[in-house]
Amino acid sequence: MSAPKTASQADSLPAELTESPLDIDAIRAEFPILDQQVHGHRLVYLDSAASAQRPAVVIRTIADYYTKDHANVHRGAHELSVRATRRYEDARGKVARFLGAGRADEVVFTRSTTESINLVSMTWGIANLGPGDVVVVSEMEHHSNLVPWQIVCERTGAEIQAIRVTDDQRLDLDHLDALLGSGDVRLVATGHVSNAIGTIHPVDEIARRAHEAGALYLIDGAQAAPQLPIDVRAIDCDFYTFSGHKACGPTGIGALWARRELLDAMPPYQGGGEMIEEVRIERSTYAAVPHKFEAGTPNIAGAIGFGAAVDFLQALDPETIHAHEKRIARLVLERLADEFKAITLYGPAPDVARAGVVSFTLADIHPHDLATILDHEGVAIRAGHHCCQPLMRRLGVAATARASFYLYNAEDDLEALVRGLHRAQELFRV
Amino acid sequence: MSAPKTASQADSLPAELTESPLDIDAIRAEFPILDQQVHGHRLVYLDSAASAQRPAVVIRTIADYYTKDHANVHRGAHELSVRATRRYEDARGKVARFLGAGRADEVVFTRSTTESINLVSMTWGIANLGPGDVVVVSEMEHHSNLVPWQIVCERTGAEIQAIRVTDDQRLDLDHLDALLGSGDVRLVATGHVSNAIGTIHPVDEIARRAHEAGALYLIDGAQAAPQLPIDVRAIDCDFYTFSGHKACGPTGIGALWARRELLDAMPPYQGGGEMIEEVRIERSTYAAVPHKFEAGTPNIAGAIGFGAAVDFLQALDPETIHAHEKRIARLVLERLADEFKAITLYGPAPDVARAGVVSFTLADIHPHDLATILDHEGVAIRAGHHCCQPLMRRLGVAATARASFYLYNAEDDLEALVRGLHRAQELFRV
Amino acid sequence: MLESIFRELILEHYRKPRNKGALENPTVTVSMRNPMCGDEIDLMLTIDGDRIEAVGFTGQGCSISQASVSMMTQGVIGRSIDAALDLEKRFVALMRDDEGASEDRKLGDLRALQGVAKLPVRIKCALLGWNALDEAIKAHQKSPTGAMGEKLEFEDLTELPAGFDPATHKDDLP
Amino acid sequence: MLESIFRELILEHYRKPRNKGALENPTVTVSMRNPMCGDEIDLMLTIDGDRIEAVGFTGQGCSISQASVSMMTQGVIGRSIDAALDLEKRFVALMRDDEGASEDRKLGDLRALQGVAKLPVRIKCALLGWNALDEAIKAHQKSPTGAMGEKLEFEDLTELPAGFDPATHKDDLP
Ligand SMILES: Cc1ncc(COP(=O)(O)O)c(C=O)c1O
Ligand SMILES: Cc1ncc(COP(=O)(O)O)c(C=O)c1O
Ligand code: FES
Ligand code: FES
Repeated sequence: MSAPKTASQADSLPAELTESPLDIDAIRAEFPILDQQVHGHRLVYLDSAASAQRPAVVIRTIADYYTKDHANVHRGAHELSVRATRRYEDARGKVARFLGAGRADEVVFTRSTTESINLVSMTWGIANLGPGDVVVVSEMEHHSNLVPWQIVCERTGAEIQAIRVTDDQRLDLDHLDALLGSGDVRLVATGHVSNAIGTIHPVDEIARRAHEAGALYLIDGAQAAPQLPIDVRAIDCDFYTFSGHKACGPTGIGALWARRELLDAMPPYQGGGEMIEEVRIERSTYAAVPHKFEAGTPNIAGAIGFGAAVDFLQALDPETIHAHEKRIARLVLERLADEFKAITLYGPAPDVARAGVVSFTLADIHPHDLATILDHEGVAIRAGHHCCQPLMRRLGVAATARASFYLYNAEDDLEALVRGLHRAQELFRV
Repeated sequence: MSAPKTASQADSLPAELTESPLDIDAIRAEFPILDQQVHGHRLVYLDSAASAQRPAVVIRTIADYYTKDHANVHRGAHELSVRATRRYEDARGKVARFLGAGRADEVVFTRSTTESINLVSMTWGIANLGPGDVVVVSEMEHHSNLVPWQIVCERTGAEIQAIRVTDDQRLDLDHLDALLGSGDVRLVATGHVSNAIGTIHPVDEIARRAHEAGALYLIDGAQAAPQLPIDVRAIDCDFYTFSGHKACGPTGIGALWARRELLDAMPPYQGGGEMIEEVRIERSTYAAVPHKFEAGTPNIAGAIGFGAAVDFLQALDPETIHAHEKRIARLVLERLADEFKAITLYGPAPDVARAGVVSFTLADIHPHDLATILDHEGVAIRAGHHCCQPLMRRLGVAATARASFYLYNAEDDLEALVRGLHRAQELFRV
Repeated sequence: MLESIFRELILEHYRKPRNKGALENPTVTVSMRNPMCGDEIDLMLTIDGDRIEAVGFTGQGCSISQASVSMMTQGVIGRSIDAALDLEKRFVALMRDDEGASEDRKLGDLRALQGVAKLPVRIKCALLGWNALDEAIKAHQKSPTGAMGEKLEFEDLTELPAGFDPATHKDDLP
Repeated sequence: MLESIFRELILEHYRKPRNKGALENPTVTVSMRNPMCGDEIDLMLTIDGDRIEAVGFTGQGCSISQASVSMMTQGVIGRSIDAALDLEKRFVALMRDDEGASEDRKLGDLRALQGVAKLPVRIKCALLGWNALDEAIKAHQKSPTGAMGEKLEFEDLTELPAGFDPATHKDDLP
């Protein structure tokens, strides 16, 4: 749809494209999993938008925690419990700082982005939505930022409306204004970066408009936090969510950030140990935030590994990671458009704000067939609807192939992709 | 309350008490964390009821997974994703087998026991409870098996009633019958082993009585699964829950087992990716169990580590672990009663079904002071209400000290505890 | 390896599927979804007594699923229900890489799909049409005329998520 | 180390706390809970103008909390509000192990608690009574008579869970 029109050769590249701002070789050396052969070829991992890989420091941190300091957190009066609690709460501080939050106790540890959004929908949503109220999402949302709102709207009688996607595959802010114009919108919930087509949304602008209309603003930052500098106070949003496993961290851990006043006013989510103050058979009173939202034994090792992951990203510098992503996205889009007549590229043009996630289809080859062929060339991509069925419908495709480039991907990975696509064309006689 | 009356010396021990059926030295060698000094003493970890430690094989399995096979599970058409999915689903099969379940798809991975119970209360509970209905718990429950039922009862108008605790600190089954007699009970929810005082409940018997009265039976197996052979089909319960971190597994992972028909009929829990079939902006249809209940990216590494942990327990043989626990519980109770005039021991007598969890108070020394003193002797115990405030009220204490003995604990640990308690008496001039 | 999967014959069926299109008055229609990818086909059959008179299908999928269903229609049209079920059994054996299955001459062109057996993650694709056929026959046997008109919807849940050794993911654990 | 915490004087206050018991007509009552352990004390004050006329407390806790509140009552009865707040500041400095705090003669017997500074997980115990005092004085200053009779309930949330370096767990992150 928005395939770049001009080809570009290495010698005609603008200065900032000639070299990545990251030292990719040094970074790759930190990711042990990348050092392997798949089907006889070097592994070329282009599926980080589904889940990134972990640097050795994260794996080591988890092992180190279990080998030296593990015990249950809070309420413990012995040394290991003190150490475990300290490491767990230190991780909270690291995540808070990573998001630009003002306070550590505004960060709730969850399993994932999905759980973070469910937590908000089932607490803030249940308490604040009712018939006549509207929750605005967008056609570009991941299912995790759609289904929780569907469920809560069904429960409360509120209505769900979706910001349209423009022909150049961005959010239609005029349509957002039209939706906000009703005066009934209580919450706007959008992604920050599309996992399907790489669009980066103008979240500052959406926050401003939502607030002007008296609505709160929740951001699904699953794809953004791993690759953009995030500052929740500068964005001026109300809720921000992301997952550890897409940000070089462990699986099973995620974060919800929300303004303290909102967290204080929200009813608890799950019930159980750690989140209570006093329990009688009939009734209980609840602990203060963030513990009110962390019932039961939390993913202690996961949180500590998450802390190590955001430290890792912080050390590389999110600005630099973003510059790398912009560069590689542009290279990929131009190279693919240049090389393959039969390719259709989705997402905004390369000169527009976008991430290193490139969705495409090639001739009449089914995306899963493409994925299988590339896999046999050592190249891991994803095929399907990318948990964005409404967007796929909007784009008029059942599925796309998606290659997502992250901080350990460089030109050689792009060339492997190109070779794999040639092989697919050859096999399919395109 | 039920302090054993007779002292027993090593030479008068019955045959089965003379030696543990486990090779404790060999087991300890597998737990790297135990090989350390705390405050200048060998670490004596007596807090496994709060969270157990992990054998090296579990730590290695997690590292191995991240180092070789990580990718997001399901829907992946590339090699790493296939491997990750296979390892994740293999772990499900292992946990199912560990519980004696008939089918792997009856096991839902959750964060913890707490989340497993919340899942049931928020899906089965919301769908099946209403005014006039009763949920029966007990006075001995952990908060995680109380608060979720309080929340769902408040939402649905159902009522919560609690099985009384007898003077010898067991569940009063006559009282259960009286409660069931109303005919209004829809669900009975009890623990399997008390985390506070070690009582093992007659779950087969409770299941029979609950079913006769037309109620379902949920078991909080957080303390039982780590140390008893479990067979959900033989018990004939309807829901069984436990946590990885108390069973030598990772934090952030737990399991819910339920009969397939129940799972099929339950509405979904959290909404998001992986748990859907088809998503439109207004409405979605849901995937089949168990995926319907696993929204978003699951704790893949946690599940795989959990699988390694149940394999570890299986290899030691749950029957043998249980025999070890029975033996050590008896030794501890008899030794403490023998040595300390001023001790009060809670929980059933040593000749009754009970686990290696020993709760006590010593003279007028506050349990937290005891814990601090023991900690400085290298002995890690827990002090407090153990998330069982109603039980504490029933026992008439604000808090107890709790020493929990697990498969790596032996007589030398007991002796360290005894020394530490002597030190406490000395400091407090008891 | 890849050459053994994306063969000339498969691509030919993928690009020119036989019997693609809706039937006028099917006696049974089954919609089957592959949860791995979300692809879905509608399979329509006209069954007269014991004989499969006509078969048609609509929907989309990858080369493997489309070729497999296309070849399947060729193999069952005009045959008896028992013959169709027998062919299904043989095809499943081929996908399970059972001994001798690749020599089974009764499979005809369908043997072109044998390479898929080496790609566990794609076996569901090859079986999509067959699972639909199986459900359709079951529905017909339950009520030879009653199913008429109404579309039956299924999701292929024969195994846990795509890509598994059926061996380690049996429903009945030891 | 342990000897420096569980000293004679501490145990003596633990076993025979001074001013334990409810006041008849306190002008302000504050209930303060230690979330680490669930222990709770009720602190009652009779304040007349600027002077703390009487102090009493009920509730339970460990030796450290009971000794600390017992000694605190001795240190503030009959003193001005400013003197009480000054003593609180000095005691907090002792718990923070600030330089010179252990030499602070104004703390009197309270210096017996200095060992607790080395046990971060128990500092909340030593501060429990003082946090109650602080809230009580705040409530009195807001409404010198209005608080009379009504009990104000607090949970000590001064830091994130017990046992932390306040330094690394400041509310305002850089
Ligand atoms: C934009 C977006 N939102 C939400 C999610 C869900 O994240 P998780 O599966 O970690 O809950 C994803 C992950 O695929 C995503 O890309
Ligand atoms: C009997 C019992 N139930 C439930 C729980 C809660 O387990 P988790 O914190 O892993 O959710 C515990 C753990 O303390 C327990 O001992
Ligand atoms: S990929 Fe969908 S049917 Fe093959
Ligand atoms: S342990 Fe509760 S106040 Fe010290």
